[in-house]
Amino acid sequence: MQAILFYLTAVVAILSAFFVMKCRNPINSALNLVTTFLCLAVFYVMLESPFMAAVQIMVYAGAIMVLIIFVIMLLNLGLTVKTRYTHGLAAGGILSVMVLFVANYFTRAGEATGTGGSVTSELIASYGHTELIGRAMFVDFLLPFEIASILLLVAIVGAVVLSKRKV
Amino acid sequence: MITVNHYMLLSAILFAIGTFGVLTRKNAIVIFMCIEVMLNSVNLTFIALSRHVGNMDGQIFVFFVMTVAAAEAAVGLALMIAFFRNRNSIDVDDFNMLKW
Amino acid sequence: MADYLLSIMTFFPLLGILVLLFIPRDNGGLLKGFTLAVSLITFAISLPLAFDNVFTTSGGMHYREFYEWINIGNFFQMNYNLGVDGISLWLVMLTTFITPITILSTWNAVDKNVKGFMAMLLLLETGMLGAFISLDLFLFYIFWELMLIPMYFLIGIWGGKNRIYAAVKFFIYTAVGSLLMLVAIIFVYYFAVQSGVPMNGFGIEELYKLDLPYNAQFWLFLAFGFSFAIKVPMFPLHTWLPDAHTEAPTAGSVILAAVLLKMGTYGYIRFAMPMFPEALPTFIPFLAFLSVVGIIYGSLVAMMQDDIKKLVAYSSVAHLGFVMLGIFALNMQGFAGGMIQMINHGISTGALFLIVGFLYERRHTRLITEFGGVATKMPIFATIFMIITFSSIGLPGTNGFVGEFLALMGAFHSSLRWYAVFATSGVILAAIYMLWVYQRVMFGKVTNPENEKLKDLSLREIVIMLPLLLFVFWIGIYPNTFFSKMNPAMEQMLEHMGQGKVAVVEMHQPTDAGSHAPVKKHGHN
Amino acid sequence: MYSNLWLIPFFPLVGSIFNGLFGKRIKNEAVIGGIATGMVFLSFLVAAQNFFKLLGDTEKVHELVIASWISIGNLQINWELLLDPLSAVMIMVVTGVGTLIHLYSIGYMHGEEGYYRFFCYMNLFAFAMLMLVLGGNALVMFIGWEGVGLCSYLLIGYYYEKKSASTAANKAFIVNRIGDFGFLCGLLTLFWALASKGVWTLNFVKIAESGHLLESGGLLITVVTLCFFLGATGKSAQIPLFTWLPDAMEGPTPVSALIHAATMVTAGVYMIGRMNGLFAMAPATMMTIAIVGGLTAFFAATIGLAQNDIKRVLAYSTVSQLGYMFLAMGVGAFSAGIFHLMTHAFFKACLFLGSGSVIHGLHHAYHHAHLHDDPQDMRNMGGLRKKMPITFITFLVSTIAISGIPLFSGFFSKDEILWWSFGSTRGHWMLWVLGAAAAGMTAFYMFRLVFMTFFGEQKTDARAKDHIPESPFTITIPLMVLGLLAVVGGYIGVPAILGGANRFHHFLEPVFGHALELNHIAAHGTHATEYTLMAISVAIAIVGIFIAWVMYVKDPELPAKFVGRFTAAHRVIFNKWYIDELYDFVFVNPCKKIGTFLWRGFDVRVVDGVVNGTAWVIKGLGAGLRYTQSGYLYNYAVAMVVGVVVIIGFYVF
Repeated sequence: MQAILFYLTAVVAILSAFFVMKCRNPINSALNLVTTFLCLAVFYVMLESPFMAAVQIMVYAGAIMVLIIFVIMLLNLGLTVKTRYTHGLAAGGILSVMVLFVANYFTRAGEATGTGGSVTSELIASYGHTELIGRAMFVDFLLPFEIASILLLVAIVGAVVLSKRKV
Repeated sequence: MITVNHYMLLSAILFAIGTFGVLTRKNAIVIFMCIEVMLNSVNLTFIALSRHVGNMDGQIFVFFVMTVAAAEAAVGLALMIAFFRNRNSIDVDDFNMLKW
Repeated sequence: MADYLLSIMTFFPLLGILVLLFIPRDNGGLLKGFTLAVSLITFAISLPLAFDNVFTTSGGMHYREFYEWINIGNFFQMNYNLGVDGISLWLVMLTTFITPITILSTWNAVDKNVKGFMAMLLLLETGMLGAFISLDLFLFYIFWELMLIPMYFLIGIWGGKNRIYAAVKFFIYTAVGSLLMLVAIIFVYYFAVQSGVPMNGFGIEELYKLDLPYNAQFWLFLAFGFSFAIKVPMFPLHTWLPDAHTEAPTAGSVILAAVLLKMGTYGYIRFAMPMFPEALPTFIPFLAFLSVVGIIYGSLVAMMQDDIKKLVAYSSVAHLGFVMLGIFALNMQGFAGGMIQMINHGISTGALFLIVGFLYERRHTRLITEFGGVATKMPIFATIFMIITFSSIGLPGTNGFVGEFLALMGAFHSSLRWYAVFATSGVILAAIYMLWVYQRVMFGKVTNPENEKLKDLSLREIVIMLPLLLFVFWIGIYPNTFFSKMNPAMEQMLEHMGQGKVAVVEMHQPTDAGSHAPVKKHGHN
Repeated sequence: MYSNLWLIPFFPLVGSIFNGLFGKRIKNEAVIGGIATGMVFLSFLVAAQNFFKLLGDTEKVHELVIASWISIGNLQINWELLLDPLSAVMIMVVTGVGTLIHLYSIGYMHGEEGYYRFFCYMNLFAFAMLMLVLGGNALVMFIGWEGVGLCSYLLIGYYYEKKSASTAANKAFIVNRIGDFGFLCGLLTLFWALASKGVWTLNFVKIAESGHLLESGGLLITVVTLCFFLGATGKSAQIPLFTWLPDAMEGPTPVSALIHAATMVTAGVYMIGRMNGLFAMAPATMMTIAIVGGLTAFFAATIGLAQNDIKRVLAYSTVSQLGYMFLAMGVGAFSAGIFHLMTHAFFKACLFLGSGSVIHGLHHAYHHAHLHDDPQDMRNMGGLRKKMPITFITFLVSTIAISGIPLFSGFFSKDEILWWSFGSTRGHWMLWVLGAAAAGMTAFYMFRLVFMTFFGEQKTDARAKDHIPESPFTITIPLMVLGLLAVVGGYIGVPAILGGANRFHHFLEPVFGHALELNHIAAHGTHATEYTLMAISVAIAIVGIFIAWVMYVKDPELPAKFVGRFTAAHRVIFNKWYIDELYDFVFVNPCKKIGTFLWRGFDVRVVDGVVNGTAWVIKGLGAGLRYTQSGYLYNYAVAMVVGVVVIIGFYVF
């Protein structure tokens, strides 16, 4: 049963990713991107990490996509697309196939070792996924967390400086 | 039964599509979105493996990927707006100010 | 005072430059006068060297100065190690003797930024002097590179039409060579340290005592030899010389011909040959062949030149072929011939370039076809030019002959007998091209109207030529003043090379003339 | 006793330096000429004093070391002079004939603008020749050897405005230089050979002593002597290298007389005489010398038949007479060779000076009549015996002497040579035939010259016909003295067979005797054969004179008819067998072509090609790399992805 769900969402994800890349009009590709994010959220749920799915939807689908659509609307890009909207198809195609092949082979090569980790599905069920993430984030990865916050600050300042008309 | 390899294959496909998009599209925003697709495929791998391995590091890392993606989105879009203002187009071919 | 003489002599021109900078730029006369004074004082400082006959007795280094300079534990050590012996004595004197003459010769030849020109000349003199007296390999390398810079500017700024090409070519050609040498120097030092020999610096004495394995010596000699061969210039690597000479101003090409070319040959004698004696037998036939080819090739090509300066440049390729042939003969006569020919070449070719300079100053052209019948208009110039032509051909009684004859005699004695026979043909070719150019320039009727108003040499120009003529005849008629100071040093050098397991052709004077003295030990190849 | 030997070369040197430096200012011809001639005369006096002292002295060889020249290690060469009978004879000839010619040229060169320059060079020549003759070791001789080459270059190129003069001067010096190449090679090989035997010397006396170290007849001694002989051919204008002498007539006539007749060209003969010890030990070389000498004698005589320029005829006769001297040296008749050298110096100098006075007279006449005919061309001379009686008489006497008519000097020396070429152990009858034929031709063309210039009706231009004066006394006195010597000169060497004491031969005995005995060279044959040969040679000479008389006096059209019938032969002879063109074709032009090829082709294209090539390659590389920075974003993206793929791929596979 779970397998059917997996394959279904996988197909939807791949198709929507493909259309993100294929549609001529950026709005359509933006919407397709949203569907991709949703599919991914479903995958996260299947992987017993519901918190991640929620965060995924909130951050990606909610924040970033809205920002992108906002920018598309702001710049009124819709119809101005020129006839030839792609270039270097041959090179891009070959390269992406090679990337696919390499990435796939890469994952195949090594056997995913280290299965004996402490976090098992029963543990998640007992404590709840959010608590586990919270514990991990604020205990083991506290410093990276702080650095991430600084990164965001920098990004904000950068965005402001770049988009102001005259400093 | 769904194993880790399935997820790996799926994210590889997504990643490849994202690369293809980045390499071939001329519209900056669409390139931007394809990059997002690539990032998400990586997130998927992270989580799949973290579940498969059984510790939380993978998922934490996904958080950091997301922060980076957000920061990048902010700055990237600001750039595009600035760029659009003086070149009146978002076409990648017009970005050739870097010529030596 | 005596033990600081060398340092004072070398760095006095630098002091001169310092003071020169304060003289106002537009006051040309004072600039030139001051530089002339500086170079004359340097000559005066170097005079006691020439008259001190300690050289006639012992062949070793004199006027030694030794101070520790850079010392990084046993990893790298270099010291300020100066000294002069019979071999480098006359080259030092030649440098200090030629520089005042060159400065005097550019009295009104150079007008744009005279200060820079004069500073370059003095810097060049310091470089040359330093190179001749430094006994530390690294110090030698520093002065060797220092010389390139002023020469590059002399050709590059005050040169002829395509001076940039010539200057760049000159610089890169020599730099490539010297970089190879740098690698070799470092390898030698590293090899010495690594094989546990206590080395304090790059002093030549220690390096001579080093006993490197044969194939190391082979490659090191190749590196040193290649770099010096460019400078000499030996046959295939000579193409920078004609370009550098035709584009260089008169003063530049006089110094280039008189002293800079001797760096190569001096390098062979001082560094390449004594440090790697075992590699000598394998290289000598090849290098001797190159020098003989250089002689014949240089003369043949010189014959067909239409530009006098290029002709003289190719002729110096031929002259230096004799020098190298003499040195590679590895016996007393060959060495003496090579050494004295170096000085002769400095004098006669330097004088030839001055003569071309006089013509260039008057007519601003160097093409032979432009001249003709100059002898009728400039008789004094004609006589001086004739004497110098015959000195460069090597007429007996002038300096050229002594050098060439001894070099050939030396070559005849060693295993290079057949090379010497072909080299002797160079004597004919030299006569052909020199006399042919002399005839086309000086004899015949005055065809070109501009030659009508040529005025003869001014007093200044005669004063320049007189000392050179003096030495042309002095070396020709009584060269012993020079040989007496060279002999001990050369004997010592040959013995050293002799010990290097090279069967040098020893000449032993038989006790009584009649008896059949044991036949000489032939070179083993 | 002989300490003042060094004065002999010293005087002319002082004269030359004085004239060279102050001549231009003095301007007065008499003073310049006087000093120059005086200096040579002084050295003549010293030479005579030494000569007569040596005559009486028992010890024949004297060496005088002036100073050390080169001393390196165990090589010791110094400035040293050597006086022995051979060099005594030579210094007498050089200074004697030299003084007369200097006196002659005071009058002859009157009015020339480079007057001081001429005498400066003439004195310098005298100095160089005396150094050559008195040289104690091979190097000092070599200084004189090249010094005379230099002076002949300067004097031939005296009229340097004339392009032909300067080209002739160049040619002379370069051909001499080729000879010097041979001399140098011989010198070096000799020195190396002796040094390998332990004897370190270039001194002639020591060379003679240690000659036995080299095994006689061996390859080494032959190579050494052949090289020296090449040097001699260069200097004395023998077969391979004689082309420069006829062109050397461009110089003023006294120059031709002194340098190209009496002294310089005999240097080669003297050198062989000086090293007779070595030459005697190499029969192969002696034979080559004899053959080359004989061929040159015959060959030059044929060319002399057809020349019209008075000085060219004399030049070819000099080459031919030198051929005789080398023939003598080749067959071992050293003293006869030197004797012929001496007599030849007298009558050839007289002939040249006589021709000079004729040219001077004609030049004066043409100048007077403002004509520009060639004063040297015999075709517009004739009947001058009435106009220039003294010149005529001296000229006639010398012509008789050179033709080998008995009672005159030429006969004794030439006949001695012919006899030795037949009778000597090293001789061969073919050589005698060559010599005799050459003698006949010499008689013919010499008398042709006399008849064309002095007999027959006057062919000079009408206007200038009666303005030909007899030359002033400064010219005629030397002519008379030389004419006298041409006649008397022979008597000091009258051969034993004609009842003479042959004092000349005995005088030179100490120099040549030892070598001849050691290698047992001698001329033997019955008196009868000697007489018959002598008679034959005199008969040939008289026949030659008779033919000349018939063709040029009795019936002047005959030569034209002759030329008509043998046009081809005449043209070949007239153009000097096309030797000059041959040398140009074989040596000169190829040298030039090789030179240009090496320069344009090799130097510029190959070597510079390599150098500029590397520069071009590097520049090309730079330009190529520049395109990678195209500025388009996607190029960079592609590059990045390629990088990623390659790296991961590398690790995975």
